[in-house]
Amino acid sequence: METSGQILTSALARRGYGVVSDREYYSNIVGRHSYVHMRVSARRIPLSLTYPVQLAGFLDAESVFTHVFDIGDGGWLIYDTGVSRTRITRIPSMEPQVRDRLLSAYREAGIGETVSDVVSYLEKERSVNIIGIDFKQVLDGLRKRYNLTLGQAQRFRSTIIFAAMAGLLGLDPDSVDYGIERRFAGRAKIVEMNKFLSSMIIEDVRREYGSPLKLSTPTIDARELIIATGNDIVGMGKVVGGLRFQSYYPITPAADESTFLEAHESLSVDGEALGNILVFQTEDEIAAIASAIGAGLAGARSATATSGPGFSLMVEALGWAGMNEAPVVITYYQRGGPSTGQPTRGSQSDLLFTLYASHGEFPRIVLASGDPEEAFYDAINAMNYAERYQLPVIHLLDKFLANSTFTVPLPSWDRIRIDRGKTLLEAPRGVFKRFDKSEPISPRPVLGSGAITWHAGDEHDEYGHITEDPVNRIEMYEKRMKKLEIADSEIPVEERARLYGGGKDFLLVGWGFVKGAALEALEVLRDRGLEGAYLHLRMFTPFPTRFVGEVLKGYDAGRVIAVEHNIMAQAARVVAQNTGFLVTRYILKYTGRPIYTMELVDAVERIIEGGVEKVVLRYGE
Amino acid sequence: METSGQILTSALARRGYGVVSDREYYSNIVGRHSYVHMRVSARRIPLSLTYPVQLAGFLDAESVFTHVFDIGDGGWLIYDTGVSRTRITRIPSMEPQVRDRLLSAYREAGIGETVSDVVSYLEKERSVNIIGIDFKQVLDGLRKRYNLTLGQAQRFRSTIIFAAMAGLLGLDPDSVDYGIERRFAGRAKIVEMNKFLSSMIIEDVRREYGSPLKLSTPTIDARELIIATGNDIVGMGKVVGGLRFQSYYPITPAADESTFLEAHESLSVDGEALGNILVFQTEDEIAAIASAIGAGLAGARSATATSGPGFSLMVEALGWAGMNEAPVVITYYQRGGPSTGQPTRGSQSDLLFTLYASHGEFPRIVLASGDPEEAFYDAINAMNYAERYQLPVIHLLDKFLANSTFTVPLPSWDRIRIDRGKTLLEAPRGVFKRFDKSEPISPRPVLGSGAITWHAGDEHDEYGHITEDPVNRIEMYEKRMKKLEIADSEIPVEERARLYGGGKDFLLVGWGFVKGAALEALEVLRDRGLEGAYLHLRMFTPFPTRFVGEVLKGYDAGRVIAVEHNIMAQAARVVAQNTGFLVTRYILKYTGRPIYTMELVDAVERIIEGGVEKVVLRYGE
Amino acid sequence: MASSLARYKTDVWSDWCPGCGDFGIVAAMQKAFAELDLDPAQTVIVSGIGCSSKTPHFINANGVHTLHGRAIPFATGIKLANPSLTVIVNGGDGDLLGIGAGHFVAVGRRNIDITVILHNNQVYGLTKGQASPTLRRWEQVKSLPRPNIQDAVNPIALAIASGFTFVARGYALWVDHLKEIIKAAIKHRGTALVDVLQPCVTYNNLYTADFYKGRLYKLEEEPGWDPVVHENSIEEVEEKIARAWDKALEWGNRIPVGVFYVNPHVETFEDRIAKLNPLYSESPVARQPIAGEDGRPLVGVEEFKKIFGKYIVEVERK
Amino acid sequence: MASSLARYKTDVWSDWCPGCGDFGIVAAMQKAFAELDLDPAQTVIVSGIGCSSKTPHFINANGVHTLHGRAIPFATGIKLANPSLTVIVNGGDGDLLGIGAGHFVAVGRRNIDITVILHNNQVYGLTKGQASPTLRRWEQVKSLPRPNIQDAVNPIALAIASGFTFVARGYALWVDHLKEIIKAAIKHRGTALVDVLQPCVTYNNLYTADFYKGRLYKLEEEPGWDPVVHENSIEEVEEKIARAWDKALEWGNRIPVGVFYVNPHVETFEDRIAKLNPLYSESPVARQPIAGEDGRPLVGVEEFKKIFGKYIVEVERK
Ligand SMILES: Cc1ncc(C[n+]2csc(CCOP(=O)(O)OP(=O)(O)O)c2C)c(N)n1
Ligand SMILES: Cc1ncc(C[n+]2csc(CCOP(=O)(O)OP(=O)(O)O)c2C)c(N)n1
Ligand code: SF4
Ligand code: SF4
Ligand SMILES: [Mg+2]
Ligand SMILES: [Mg+2]
Repeated sequence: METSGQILTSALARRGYGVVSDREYYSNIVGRHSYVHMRVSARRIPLSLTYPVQLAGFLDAESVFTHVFDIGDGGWLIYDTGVSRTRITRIPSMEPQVRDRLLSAYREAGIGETVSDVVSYLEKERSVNIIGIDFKQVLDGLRKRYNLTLGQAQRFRSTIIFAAMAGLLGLDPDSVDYGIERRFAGRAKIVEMNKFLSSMIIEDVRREYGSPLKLSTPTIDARELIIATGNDIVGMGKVVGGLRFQSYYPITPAADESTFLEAHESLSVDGEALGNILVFQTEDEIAAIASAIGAGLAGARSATATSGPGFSLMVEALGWAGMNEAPVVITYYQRGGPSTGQPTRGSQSDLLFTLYASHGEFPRIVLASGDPEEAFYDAINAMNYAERYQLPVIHLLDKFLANSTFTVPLPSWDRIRIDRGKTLLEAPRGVFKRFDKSEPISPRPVLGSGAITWHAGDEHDEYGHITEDPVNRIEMYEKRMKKLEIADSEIPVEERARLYGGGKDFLLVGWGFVKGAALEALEVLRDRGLEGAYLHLRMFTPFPTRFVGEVLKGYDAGRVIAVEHNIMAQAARVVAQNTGFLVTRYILKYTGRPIYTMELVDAVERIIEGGVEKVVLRYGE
Repeated sequence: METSGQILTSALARRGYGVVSDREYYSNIVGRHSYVHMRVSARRIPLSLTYPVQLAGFLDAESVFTHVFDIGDGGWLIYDTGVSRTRITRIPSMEPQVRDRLLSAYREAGIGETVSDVVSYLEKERSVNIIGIDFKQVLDGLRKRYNLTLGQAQRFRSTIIFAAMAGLLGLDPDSVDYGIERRFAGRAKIVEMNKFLSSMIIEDVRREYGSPLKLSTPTIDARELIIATGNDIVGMGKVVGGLRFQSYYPITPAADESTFLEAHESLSVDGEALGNILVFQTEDEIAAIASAIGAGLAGARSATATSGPGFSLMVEALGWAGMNEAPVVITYYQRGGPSTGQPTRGSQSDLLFTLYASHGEFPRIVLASGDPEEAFYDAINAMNYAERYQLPVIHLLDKFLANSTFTVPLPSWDRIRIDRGKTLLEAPRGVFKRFDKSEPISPRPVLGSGAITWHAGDEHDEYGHITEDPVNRIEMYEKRMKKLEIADSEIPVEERARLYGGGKDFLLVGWGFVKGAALEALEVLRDRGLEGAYLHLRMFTPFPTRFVGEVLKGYDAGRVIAVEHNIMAQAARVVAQNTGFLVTRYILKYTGRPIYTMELVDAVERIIEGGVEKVVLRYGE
Repeated sequence: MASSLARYKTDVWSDWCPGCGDFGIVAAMQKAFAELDLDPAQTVIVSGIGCSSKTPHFINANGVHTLHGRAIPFATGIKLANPSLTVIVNGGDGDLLGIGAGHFVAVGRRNIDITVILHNNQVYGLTKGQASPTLRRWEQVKSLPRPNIQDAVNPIALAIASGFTFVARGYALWVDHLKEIIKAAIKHRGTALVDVLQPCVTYNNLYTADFYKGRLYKLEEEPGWDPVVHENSIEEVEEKIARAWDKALEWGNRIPVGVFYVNPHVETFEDRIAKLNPLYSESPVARQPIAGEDGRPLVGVEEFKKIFGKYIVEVERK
Repeated sequence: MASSLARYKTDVWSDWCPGCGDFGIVAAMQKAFAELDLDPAQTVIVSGIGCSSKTPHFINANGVHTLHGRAIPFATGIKLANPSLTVIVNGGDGDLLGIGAGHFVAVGRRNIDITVILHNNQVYGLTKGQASPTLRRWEQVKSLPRPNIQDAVNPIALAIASGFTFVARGYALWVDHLKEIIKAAIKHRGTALVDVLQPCVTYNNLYTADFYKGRLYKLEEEPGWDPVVHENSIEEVEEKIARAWDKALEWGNRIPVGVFYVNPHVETFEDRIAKLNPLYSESPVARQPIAGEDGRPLVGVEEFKKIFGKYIVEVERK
């Protein structure tokens, strides 16, 4: 399904449409159900997802069974008639609980056990338009024409889907060909066969059905669109921001960023290397953070990328960086926890952990991105903060953002600066007071700069030598913590929290990928007569206490709703800790699937109009 | 110095006095300055320390130099006249900062650079009574009598000190002999020489000075006193509570507990083993917690003991225990952080870390002990909670409590019960729903019980098999978190927080070893006309929100003072998060030395009467 | 006294890629269990994280699916708490030799009576095919954007250097041969390694079934091959190790499978503990009573005073 | 071109116990540095946590005193970011072979050009004398409440099994002999282990200076001893390893010190990286510019479009 999504996205972007697509998959390599959930807009870059869908294309029986209730009345369904007689009870990859639940829903809706039962239910009861295609027959034609084996032909199953969809959406064949060329660049034969097959399908579909889902003319103002996942976009930000060392240990959903960087290790422009990034696969996450800190001490901008289990192992070294005022960035992709949890599903359940991870007290910056644009700039800012304030920076993302594919306009270079603070690549020869107490932020000669410096995880003096003297202890402790106050005074509040909308009927408080759904929900609710606002939190330490406190003052407690992908309403707890404001209304989701606009809208109404205190969202398989 | 402290403590306890002694030492084996700071009471078991001291005994020049300002006017000083001419500038083991600071203080006070300068300052300016003893001469006598080498005789330096002290305190020789016998049990010759030397010194001192510091008749009502450190007492609690497996990796200040348990591995009573404890030294802390969890799954009551750096490594497995509803106790001795920090000094800077450690969300219980009695019962309760609620329990202690020696009355067995909850050592043969969802707490057959069970760090179904089904996800997530609500409703509030005193002039909010100083400060302040109260927090999750909220309602914000051994006022943040009450007054100490009563008293006065908002304490070398 | 294979099967669907070598390993384990007539309730399979670590869910015996790299320390706690259990560890090459290498070395130092089955597919399967610690330098399996620049660790050599007392290698697709090795490993008293060459059909396009075909040979079929230390003299140990090590370095056209080294003379950790604490061998700590019927602790006030006598001072007022 | 010893001394007081073997190691390092004329500003000593890990504070060169067990990965990051630095790791036996064993194995797989100096005192010194991974089974040094029940790890054997290309052993009290070994280790291109037998006068009452006296002998004085792989044939490597391994197992009445194994033919990790990325050997990543004078990134919009061309779609409205 990924291939279909990619080709459609390219084709749509080529014509100026905005696209977002979420990828949902099991922690498994082959054989479990996975799907792509897309949203297309002619007016703007979409950043959220919703149900029901208007158009569904299924490659196999399991998909039909699983998503029967996700298709809107009067929508369109494309499927393989070859699986019509398959029974839901005969899908070994379907989890027993899912099967049981679906079966009972089927019973209630009066649906039988086969794919054709499902299809006819959709057609009759839900007026869905059905496009049944005999995949085998189509592929047999292809096999004959190109002399393919059965296995080779099977790879073109997804072509049938995206072509049929393109037909229904009224996409021109050129744009689809463009998508195919992009996807299979350099593989001429595959491109040719795909083009052949897709143009045939597009024509067939168009002949028979017209273009019932024809998109309106796009009005998005962009001459170029980047098509990339959140992982890629963070990688791009790191490249622009001057990353020179990235360590990692493979983990979902973070590893894709490092693979992306590995593919761009030598920053080649017109055949010449501008620089190079060392991407280093370590033996574990402890080595990943330790080597990244080491590289930073030597003067390389350095980072590591990981997810929950990996970060849990990095906690000790995080404190070393804090104690030694060593810059390091940890790009942290949240997935479903606790423990191994739901490795390929999303969550926002690691915020409080990152704020207090590691024993003892030291300054750190924790920031979280809500959309690809924020992710790009945050990736750069994170490295700037790390070097300017000489501390570890944790850049939080969630799997929703990381593994979704977006169409993103080119960033604006005006806003981008590299700030290395008091880093000294060259320093006077000889012993140097690395931890000079005269200012909270001391000049930082790197190893090899000419200076001789010491570092120690023990409490140390200005030279980095161990001392247990209580007076030095107080001074050094306060020196380090003071940097957080400086960061608080220097980093603009607008980059740390933002209020969208000004309606007083309700205030949503959220962070990360919640942003997209929240902003769209504001609009939908406004149309329904509820004027609200969304407070988007981006930096959790130093926390923009005053600004947030001011915003909250404008609302009754009963109208302030935390919207988060966790059970504890973690960001709301951070708000309480800093402002004393106790949030008492919650919309929470922790199934690992993203918050969809329609369920958010509905939940807000239930709280504001229905007097409910907490809504736990559950849409999505 | 430790030997002196131990012998004096035994002698005093023998006569029914209460003693507490704090041990301050560098992260070093031999050669750095260390000292013992004692408090003796005839009226009750002392739980806090204060300055100035009335009686000081110094073994070497560095001690004299370091503690000159710690002795009260009119107090007593015992020292070795052999070091009289030593200069402060000639002590290599003294840290340069300490020396510089002392030198400038000396200059201000008009003290010269030698030990005799210091002594004569004390004598003349501070009317301290000086007892100079020529150690060499005394030891020469001993050498002759017992035919000792120089090195052997040196070991009796501390005898001179404790004997002289005993003399001044008016302790009878029998009690001192008792102390000697206890300390050197089984080493007859050493006992004999110690007795000989000490009785001689006691007599000399008494002859010359009388018993100027004679203690009043003890009124403490105890027929037996345990003399033990906090580490030992927790070990005793674990033994009584049924511990059967303890894993550890050496770390200060936790390791002493495991060494204590190792010495009691076979629980022998009258030569017969009641049971045995397996104490297992692992390759690292990851293996320590993993093996403890494993042993718990097999049915052994299990625990591990560690400090900050070790706990930082345990974080990932902590989440596994949470996810798998596996009982495990982590006894956590806080020391100075961050990172290696101040390994042998105390702190309370890991509270927020323990509350949120590990990615994702799961229930845990975090409790903290404030004195030896609490530590004993908490050690037992921690194991009960772990098995009853099937979750990880973190038992927080601080180095102050761990490494201080106390005289403690025997605990009361009436209060002690072993509660294994739904643990099944025997279960029906065959596949068993380990995570039965019908109740939040499911029956827990152990491995080998006859049942067949599965566990997984991934989200799982009732059998422990992996599933990513969203509905199961919600149910299991809520099942686990629900256990915290049950614990909240079952564990008595009195065991989680307690209000001491009812005065309305101020409210101190503290935890851990702060308790002793706070309770004493209440009394001192009452005498000075300020009637206050102390809110002692013992359990941080489930937090006694209602009770704490009620208490806080009784005070203006300006009268509520957080008293903690950290810089962030961590417990106060937990209070804010749960109750919305923002503490705005602070008394904090983070030098690694304990809070002394007199500085706490003074700080409270400055805040309540002087309008100061925050006082950072700094007494002690 | 073999029991039926069905006894060791669960109804959980194996979501491995069709053709994955892991199926062979599960089959060999089930057969070995059946032939040894293991009691599923007294058997515990402990795994880390990875494709391979899903193994316990497919075998009807207690399963503890732990953390990446940590199966050995979890298994250690289980076994030490109750030595009467049969404990088997399954893990990937990334799991046991990358992130878990420290525990691998440590368990060798103890010779705990567990069996470690290493699913050696030269890749990180579950995270999509990165190089694992057994992939050799300059090799490039298909997901790698560039060739591997780390050297391979040699599981056999590392196990011997770490003190494992039973070291063998099997092949996932030779199920019956592997079964015999697993049986011997389980029966061996001490820490046993079974390094299993396991084709990963999705990500490892170098070490495929085709590659192994014709290259593998059985040590036991080599004339004079005897991996067992019989006399336990230092010389014999050294000689057996040297021979095993030689075989361990063989790779390429001829790749040995079979048993490389066995030393049955090293005390197990459990025996060492029992030497210090005789009660341990009678009564596993996991099964000892700790309280009376009424919930009162076994260690009452009288026992307490005896156990901790030297910490207690009787107050004697004068 | 030797420089003066004083150049490598700091004025920090060494708070080791009087008589500790660590003093000898520092002295040998300082002498080696002087004879090699190392630039203190281009030299980095990285240590873990333990008595031994205080070493960097007493030597005038950059010092990075890290975390227990993690010196190797910190050193790895430093060296890889700037390969022109001379990087030396000092750590205890607990540090490098207990908690840090996984990194010890991993660095061998890379052959990074660093020198690892192992302070082997058979105890955990700084935490008061518990058994370390090099203490042998049933030995009981004085702080132990009962004899040690873990087997010792053999640092020489483990290093060879892990891929170290220079493996030697010295004795802390033979300062000049140790100095020569350290010099050779630093000069060697690749990962080097110097296992130093280091008496802990406070906690190790078994392996004292007295114990070592008369037992130690120098490998280089053995007739025909040649630890170097000259031709780099598989046979020669195997043979040298086998001989080194034999020597590694010697302990008791005769204990060898000197160089056990050297293979200068294995590419370093740095060379491997440079093969894939030629710029790396010219310009360490730590020293490359990343921004212009004005703080604008080196990768501007035009460079961005070229580097990430395949992610960018030019919108073509129809
Ligand atoms: C601490 C931690 N880091 C990373 C991961 C991600 N992860 C899951 S499986 C895996 C590697 C699997 O490789 P291997 O152990 O060889 O097993 P295989 O899948 O090949 O059987 C990794 C790195 C994790 N789960 N936990
Ligand atoms: C994660 C962690 N665990 C435990 C410790 C406590 N610790 C400090 S030094 C040390 C062991 C030192 O032994 P070794 O490495 O042999 O060095 P030595 O002191 O003998 O030179 C330990 C366990 C620590 N600092 N960090
Ligand atoms: S990815 Fe490889 S190891 Fe994993 S299930 Fe598929 S074939 Fe097996
Ligand atoms: S404890 Fe041992 S290793 Fe540590 S300084 Fe003292 S003698 Fe040296
Ligand atoms: Mg693998
Ligand atoms: Mg050591």
